[in-house]
Amino acid sequence: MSQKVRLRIFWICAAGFACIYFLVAKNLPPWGHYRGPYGDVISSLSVYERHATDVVNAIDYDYRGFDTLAEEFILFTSVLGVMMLLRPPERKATPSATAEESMSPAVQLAALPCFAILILFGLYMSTHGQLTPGGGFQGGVIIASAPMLVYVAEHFRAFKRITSHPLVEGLEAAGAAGYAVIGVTAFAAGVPFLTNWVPLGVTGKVFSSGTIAAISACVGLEVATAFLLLSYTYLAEIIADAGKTK
Amino acid sequence: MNSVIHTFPYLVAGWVFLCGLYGIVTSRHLVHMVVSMAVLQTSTYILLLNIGFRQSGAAPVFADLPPSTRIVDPIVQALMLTDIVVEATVVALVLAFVVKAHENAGTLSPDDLRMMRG
Amino acid sequence: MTIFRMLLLSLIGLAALGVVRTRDLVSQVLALTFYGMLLAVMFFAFQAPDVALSQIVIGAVALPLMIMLVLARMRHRERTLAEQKDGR
Amino acid sequence: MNVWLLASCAVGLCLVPCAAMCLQGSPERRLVGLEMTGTIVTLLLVLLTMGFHRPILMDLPLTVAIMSLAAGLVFARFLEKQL
Repeated sequence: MSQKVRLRIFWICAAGFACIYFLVAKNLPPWGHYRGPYGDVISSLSVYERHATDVVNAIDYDYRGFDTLAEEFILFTSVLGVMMLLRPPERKATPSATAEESMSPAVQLAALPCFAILILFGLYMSTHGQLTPGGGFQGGVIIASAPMLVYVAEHFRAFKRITSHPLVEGLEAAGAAGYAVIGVTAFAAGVPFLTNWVPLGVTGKVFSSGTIAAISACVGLEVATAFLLLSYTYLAEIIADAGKTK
Repeated sequence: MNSVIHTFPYLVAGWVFLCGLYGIVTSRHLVHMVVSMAVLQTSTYILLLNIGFRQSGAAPVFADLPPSTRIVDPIVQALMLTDIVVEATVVALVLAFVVKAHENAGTLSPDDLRMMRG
Repeated sequence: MTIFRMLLLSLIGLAALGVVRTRDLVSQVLALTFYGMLLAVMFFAFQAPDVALSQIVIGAVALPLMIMLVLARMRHRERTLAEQKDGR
Repeated sequence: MNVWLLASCAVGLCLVPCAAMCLQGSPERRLVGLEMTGTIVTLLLVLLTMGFHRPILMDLPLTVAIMSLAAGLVFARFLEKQL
């Protein structure tokens, strides 16, 4: 099929879609006047029932926790898939000091405090998800972006030492398993899977809202290590060659 | 004017969807196609967000609000949170396929990729 | 405020078209980052701070970064292949 | 509508030239536009937070500030060395 024919078919379909979509959009509830009842119910319940002030995270890690468990395993599986597809080539890399060039001292000076701040901020994000906007997913990505700064400011070897450590893979598995294990511990208390059975604490404190905080921290661990593994897998070939050539 | 405002946000979602689709149809490089796919997926966020939005509703964080305040719908926001993370993982996996296709076929134009034909 | 929100939405519509119409890949990644940033502002203005946060970290940083890494890997491979060809 | 929101509308208009920078031209030009966007978005989010009277949401501009610095460094490095 040539480009022209394909584009023509696209325009016809797009026109049809636009007509139908316009009719649908006109009949949706007018913008700004949503009437759905579930949001009101949950927002009036979550502070009393779960002692969590961030309703979105209370939904994600508690009311809809089983869904999020599946979502976390989607992440786990896709990282597994990427690592299997792009397995680093077996090369005997002999790293030589000359091949590694770091950036200018100015960049290093900017990057290293930034590294510390990113990790600290990521930890804060993933442990305060039940109180303020944030949570495991966001905190995890923030933590995982810190080693990229090492890659930028320092040399490949430092980045490789951080990201290809066997501990990273273990931590990823631990993060993914931790969520399910927290769900299973509910059985010990004699309640169904993923029930929030831990004492809920005082609303507004860090150690409140029971399993929501624990699950958020587990997800943070999983996401951080998953993105570390992803970035290492994508960069593995460049890193291997950088040690070899020159 | 009022009726325009009442449907315009939904129409933007449809517009972004069509933009992403246009990018996918006309793309000549698989990475371009992946980026277009990411744009296409953002249309769902815009639609969900605008459906759950309420005029003069506050953000659903009660840390500094009395619990009876009128807030926007938190359920669609939880859905969007899931959607965003899944988008990232899908893009990661698709990019791995793209790298593999590049290594095996040497080209990334969808028209030249013989191995994609059945 | 409604007018501000509508302007943001129009800007997003424009930016989406701009991202899709860019053919150079590196430029497109940067345009995608801008688009992600814009979406984050929109989410915040529409009272969805959680979603805005994840859009900032994923849509405006992680996603472009992954695409950038893949582009770097493919360029690197092409370059080493070319070098090998020259060496022979 | 209070004075913070009015100010945020004015700052929001500054995103239009950023869009002009980011959506056309060479990669270097776009990167400059992107850095500018990071700064403006930080300011915009601070103003909106104040305008909504929700100081608890101040985490977001903080995130944008940190992440846009980090992302800017990484992008600059990749543009220079790898691409």
